[in-house]
Amino acid sequence: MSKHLKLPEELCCNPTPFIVLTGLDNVYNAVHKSIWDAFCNNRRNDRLQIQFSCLPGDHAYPRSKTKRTSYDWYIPKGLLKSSWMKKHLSLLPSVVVVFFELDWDDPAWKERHLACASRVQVVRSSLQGRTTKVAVVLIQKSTPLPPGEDMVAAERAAALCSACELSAKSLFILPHTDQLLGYIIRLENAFYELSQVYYRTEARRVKAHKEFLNKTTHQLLFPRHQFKIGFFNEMIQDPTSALKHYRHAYTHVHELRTYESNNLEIKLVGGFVNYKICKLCFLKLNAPLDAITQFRQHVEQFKSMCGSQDLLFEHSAWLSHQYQVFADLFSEAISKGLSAIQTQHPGFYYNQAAYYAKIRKQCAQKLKASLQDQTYPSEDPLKVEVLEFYGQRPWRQGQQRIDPADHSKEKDGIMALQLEETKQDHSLQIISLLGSAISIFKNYHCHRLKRQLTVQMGEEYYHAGDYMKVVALLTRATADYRTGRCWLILSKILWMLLHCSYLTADLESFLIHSTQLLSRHLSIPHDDKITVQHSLMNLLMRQIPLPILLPASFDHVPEHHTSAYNDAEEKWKTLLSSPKSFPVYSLQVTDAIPFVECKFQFSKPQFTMEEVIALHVFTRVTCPAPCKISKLLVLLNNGTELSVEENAEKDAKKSDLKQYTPFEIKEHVLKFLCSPHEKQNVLEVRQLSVLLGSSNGLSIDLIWSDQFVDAATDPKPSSPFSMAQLGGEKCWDDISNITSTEIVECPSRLKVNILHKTPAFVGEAYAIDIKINSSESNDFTAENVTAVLSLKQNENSETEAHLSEKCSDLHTSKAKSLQLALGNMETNQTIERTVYVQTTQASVLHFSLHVSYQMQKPSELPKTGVLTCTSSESIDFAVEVLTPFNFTAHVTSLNLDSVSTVNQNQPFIVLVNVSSENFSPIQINSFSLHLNENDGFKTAGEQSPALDGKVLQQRECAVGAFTVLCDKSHDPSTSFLIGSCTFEWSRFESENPAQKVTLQRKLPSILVKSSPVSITAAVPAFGHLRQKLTITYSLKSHISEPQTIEISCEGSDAFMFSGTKNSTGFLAPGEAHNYSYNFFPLAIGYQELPRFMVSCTKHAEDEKAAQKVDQYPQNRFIFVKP
Amino acid sequence: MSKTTGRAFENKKLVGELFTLTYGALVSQLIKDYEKDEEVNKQLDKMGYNIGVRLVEDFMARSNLGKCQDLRETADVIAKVAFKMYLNITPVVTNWSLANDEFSLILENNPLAEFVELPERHSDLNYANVLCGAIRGALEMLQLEVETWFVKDALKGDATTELRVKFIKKLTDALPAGED
Amino acid sequence: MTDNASGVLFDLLHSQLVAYIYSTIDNKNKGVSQLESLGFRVGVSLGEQLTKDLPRFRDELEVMKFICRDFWSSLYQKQVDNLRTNHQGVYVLQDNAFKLLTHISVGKQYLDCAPRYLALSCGLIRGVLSNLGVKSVVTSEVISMPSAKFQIMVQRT
Amino acid sequence: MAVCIAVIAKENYPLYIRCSANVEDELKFHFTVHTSLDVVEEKISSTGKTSTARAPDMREFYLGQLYPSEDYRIYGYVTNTKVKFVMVVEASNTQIRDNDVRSMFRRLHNAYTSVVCNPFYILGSNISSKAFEKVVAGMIVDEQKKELFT
Repeated sequence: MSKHLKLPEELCCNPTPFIVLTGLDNVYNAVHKSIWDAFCNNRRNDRLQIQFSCLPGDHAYPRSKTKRTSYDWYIPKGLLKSSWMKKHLSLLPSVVVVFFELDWDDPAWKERHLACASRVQVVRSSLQGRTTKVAVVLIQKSTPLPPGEDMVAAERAAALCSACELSAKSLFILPHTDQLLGYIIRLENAFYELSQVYYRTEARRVKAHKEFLNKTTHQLLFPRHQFKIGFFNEMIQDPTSALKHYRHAYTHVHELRTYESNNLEIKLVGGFVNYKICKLCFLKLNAPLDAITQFRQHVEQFKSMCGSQDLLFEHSAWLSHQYQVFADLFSEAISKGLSAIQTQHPGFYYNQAAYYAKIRKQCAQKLKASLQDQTYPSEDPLKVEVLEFYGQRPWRQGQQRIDPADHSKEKDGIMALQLEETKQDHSLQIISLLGSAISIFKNYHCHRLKRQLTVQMGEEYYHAGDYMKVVALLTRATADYRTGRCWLILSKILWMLLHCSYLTADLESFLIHSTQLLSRHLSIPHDDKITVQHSLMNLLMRQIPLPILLPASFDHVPEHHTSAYNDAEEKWKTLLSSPKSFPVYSLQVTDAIPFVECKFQFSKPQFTMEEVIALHVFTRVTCPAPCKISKLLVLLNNGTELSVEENAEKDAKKSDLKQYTPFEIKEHVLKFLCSPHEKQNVLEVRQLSVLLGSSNGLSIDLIWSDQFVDAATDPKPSSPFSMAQLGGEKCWDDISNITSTEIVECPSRLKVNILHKTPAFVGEAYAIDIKINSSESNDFTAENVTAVLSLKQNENSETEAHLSEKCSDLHTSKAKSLQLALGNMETNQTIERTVYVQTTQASVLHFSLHVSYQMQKPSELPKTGVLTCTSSESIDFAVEVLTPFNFTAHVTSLNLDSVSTVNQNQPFIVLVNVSSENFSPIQINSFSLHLNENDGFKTAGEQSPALDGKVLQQRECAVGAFTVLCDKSHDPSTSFLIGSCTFEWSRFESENPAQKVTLQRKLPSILVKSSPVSITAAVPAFGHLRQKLTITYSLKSHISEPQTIEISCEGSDAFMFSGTKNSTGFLAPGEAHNYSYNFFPLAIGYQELPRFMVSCTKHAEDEKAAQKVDQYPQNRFIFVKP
Repeated sequence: MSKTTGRAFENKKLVGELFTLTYGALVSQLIKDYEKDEEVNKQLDKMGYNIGVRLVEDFMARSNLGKCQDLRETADVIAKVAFKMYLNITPVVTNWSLANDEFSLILENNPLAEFVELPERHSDLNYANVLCGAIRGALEMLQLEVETWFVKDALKGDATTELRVKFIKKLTDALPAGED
Repeated sequence: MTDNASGVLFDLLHSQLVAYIYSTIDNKNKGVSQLESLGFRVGVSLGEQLTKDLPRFRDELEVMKFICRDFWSSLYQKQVDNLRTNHQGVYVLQDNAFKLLTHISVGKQYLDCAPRYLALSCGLIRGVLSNLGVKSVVTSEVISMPSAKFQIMVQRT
Repeated sequence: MAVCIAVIAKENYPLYIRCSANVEDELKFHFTVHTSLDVVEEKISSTGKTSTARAPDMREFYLGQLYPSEDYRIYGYVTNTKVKFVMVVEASNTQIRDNDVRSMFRRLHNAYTSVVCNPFYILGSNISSKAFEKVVAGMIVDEQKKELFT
């Protein structure tokens, strides 16, 4: 920044009251030193804003001009004196304090107080014509008494005041005690008061001039005065009124008539005032919006005031500076707690500053050309010891006329400025401005804006000739614009990048960026693209690339640039000629847009293992000229690598890799087989890479990986399409990637059928025949065929079932599943196996049969040998298990009426009933009873023919009757199990003898009553009316004791009878008696015989035991025929 | 969910839009499936025929019109009633042949093509060919055999869209079943 | 039966479309997915059309409500009868008399061919949603004609 | 009238950019459009929160002016489908009011909708529709661009 445009620091600093302390000897006098230090050292913020300085008592202050009585003949020579602010800040004090050591009780009071007075005099005289306040401070050793008590003090103080012509208010006592700081602060406040008074009067004085001014001649004075007032108000720390006056000043500046010669002066001062206004708004009055609007107007009003065409650069330099300064203020305000927003923050202003800096540079560059052979004027028109007015030209100070007096001087001056300008390092300024802008944008979610600035920065570095930096910066920027698909921008950046990569001979960056710049998306003139491609191709063949030139439109080449080309060529030469071999540079396509494009599709969504999998790879190049691809490599998720080599002449199809004509779609079909362990897997493309260049030269590997999904909104993969269908021409976009396919087993070519005659019966060894027939085509051997039959039982079912291959060892086996290794099978060979299952309960058994095998096949691909593929199938089937027949058994009396109680020793009948519900006939091979002898059950008399050998067809039933008696006496209340019976049965005419099944069943239980005597009678089936029939009741004793028996036979209407009606007898153990009766039926039909009753009394020692038991014969009825 | 209706939509128009858009989807599908535009045209015509065949019944139900006396009347009914009813436009009937057996329907704007811009590579496509089929099918149900084709198509840069209908013969035999 | 004339026209076109698609493809599910993606494309367009005059949606639920009311009523002349959500991105829309089913005979016997008449609509919904920034999977279910259930599963990424 | 009009896809890449014929470096506007997205995104993201005390107009498509620039005014508009329209107007051009901009955007929006409805339009691809071009052409100024500082 040329310094004459910069804001002077006297403007930028915070104006503070200026106060001078005299009479302090800081060097030799410790006391004074401590006082001085107390004033100016470690002033914390709570202390007042004061500028102290310590001067000798006889210091000469700036002389005051003789006050003019009227302005009539006064013509101001400029707007703002460059000395004025400095003067009031650091030269002309508002207060001068005279320090003097004098105690009230000083012995030499008389002389001393006069000396003091003279000191004051000296000061006064040096402030001739100033309204500067003078104050006296007496440094005293002793602490003063409270006022009013020390008469001497009062009286002497008065004396001193009069001697010094000092008002009592201006006389201070500074007892030098330990509370020094306290006293100092009090003094400070007092001084501050005085200074305020001073500056107020000053301000008022300046204001007073107004009356004398007239608009014609004194225009310049209006802004000047307002500025001064504003400034004084700042001194007083009264920002509000300061702002008011600065605003006035600002408007006045604008009222000034401007012409080329005063253009700069006005702009500069205008800038000053604007600065003051913005600063106050931002930092003192917390009115950021006012500041911003003020600045906006400021720029608006001055933007067009560009002054002389020869000094255009100056204007933009000034503008740039205005922005920068404002941005600085803005940032300062923010650092002080102001909060900015995304769309209103310093970043924008720094950016604008940079923008004008650029324009300035452009102007400067235009100048350069014109100033080629100009020399700097002999006597420097810019040289001047002091410039009286801000913004005036050194060679014509104080002149206020429209056209410069001395034209040659003017020319020299301007040229001097121009030459100065050309020396400036503009890029550096621009870069730093951009830098600050970027750092601010970062904080306000403006990454895109930030990016743009980064790019601009890069360009600036380019102009500065720092090509490395360019590459570094721009490379970072590319990503955003690629993802944002801002092709135009990206083209420009990449071009620049490539250009710089060339100049810096940055091999990798050159390769990477050229591959992208050649992409169809990026638009640079066709010829340039051709050049780029040539360069790339050269490079791949390890030859020097052609120089990459930027578009003519682009800002003209810096002078050091031409040389750069030559250096570059050298660099390349050395780099490429070096013996070292270069790595393969790889480029992830996810973060690049190369000129090679790839898509691929599996031809089917599903392949069987024996099938040849076809992966179609579509590629095309979008570079302007034909080019070649040396290798195409696909990596699958199972690790398989498939490649298409350029130099693979064995396959005609592959050789066409060689040449790609632009935009022609090439299809490579990669055929391959997958290994057996791939079954039921999803096969997908993991990575595809295209190798450009040669292994001996240089090469780039373009890598497509992770997601291949197109940007299309519809995620669904569309149906695969064939080149045939599109007849060669088809828009590339219609091809969509199908990156995965499923590998499944080959379909099984074994015929499996299962034969069994359901239902199965409980307990039998049920045969299941498995019949497998191989129909595998053109006599391949189905190798190690295995069939696994397994019972599918839900764990909670308690049905006890198990399998075996031999029914003999069924009972031992507990197998729930059987594996049958069937070995190899030739085509059309058939294997049969029988498996037996046995279960103990009626239920339904579910089976699954899984047959699997392998086979070796010569693949359909040449030179791939045989491949092993497996196939399998499983069949589920169910078997119903039934009980073979229903078994029932019950007890009846001899004449077959069913009973639940039997008498001891009295025979009864057990009926066994077997019935079959099933359609398959069943043979009962043998049947046997097992009576419960321990409880005294035994067979009685002859048995009915057993069930042996009976064959039951469906719904047939067989009955066996067995007479049984129980000869043991039992507790009549509990029932006893008669016994059990066992069947041995088999399916009728079952060829398999081993399939006999034995089955045991329980017989019912009954109650058994014991009796002392048994009565039996042979009663005929019927009698005839009035025909005698004889019935003999035979009594038999069953007990070991003798017993008395009374028999009786009651008469009845239906019969007449003869025989003992009543008799008492004696029955010895085991003895039997017979009583015969002759009955004559008198009525017909079913009649009750005259009741025969026996009551027997056991003979026992004690009477109690002798109980009486009544008994009746079993059958007491008879049918009487007429 | 609450039953308060959202903003009022002109359902008729929107159903029309749904129709237009769906038709568009259909056409682009056909273009995917067939190489030649001619085949696409054929397909569209066929579908149009099927639609026409079924539409007649609905048409009769809505507009209880008697039998038309002559082709001129038929033409008017097609233009003023049918097109109005289903596509909400009224084409102009004109360009009668001397024999009065051939006329044109001029569609100043074609609802089917509301948003369509034909790509160059489909210059042979008769985008709205379904209309031809529909008319043919419908008339066939009324024992009129006709031919219909596009003479002009706004999509191809013509000022208007012109549909030509040519009467072939009266069908006496029983209605042919719509080819499915 | 469908109420307005253009409605009839659409029904006829739709059934022609379904018929055509099924005539071209080999297996059923493919037909459904084809119709679905046709519908998607149309849905995207409709999404653009129908939301042109509505205020910007704040959230997903507003979008769903839009589907159930404006979208539905403008396409099928009625609102969805019931919208349920598990607040984890699953929404179930129920239409007790879905227009495109009303002309297929009511009852159970044609249930198996119902999916093909809903496929397009599934696509429509998915299309609209995706255009409104809600990526989803839309499936349909018919228990008894003509009522249809559409399930929207939002894909959170 | 606008000097530059752009349509940005929901994924934030340009579907269409058209600058006034006599703009000397189109690139600048590509940058302008691109950078304006920063602000657009910010504004959109704040829409979600409107359920709080935010003003209802946050639900309007029209986003108003995006960010300050010396010599241009940049307006933004976002549809329910998150498609953005950006319009650049010369700052000097004062006769154009907020409402004019609104209605211009509205017309753009309609035109864009028809583009999407064209069955031959591939979703997400650049806009090359003649109809659309025509609408845009009606909004772009072609009067000579002013020199700086004059």
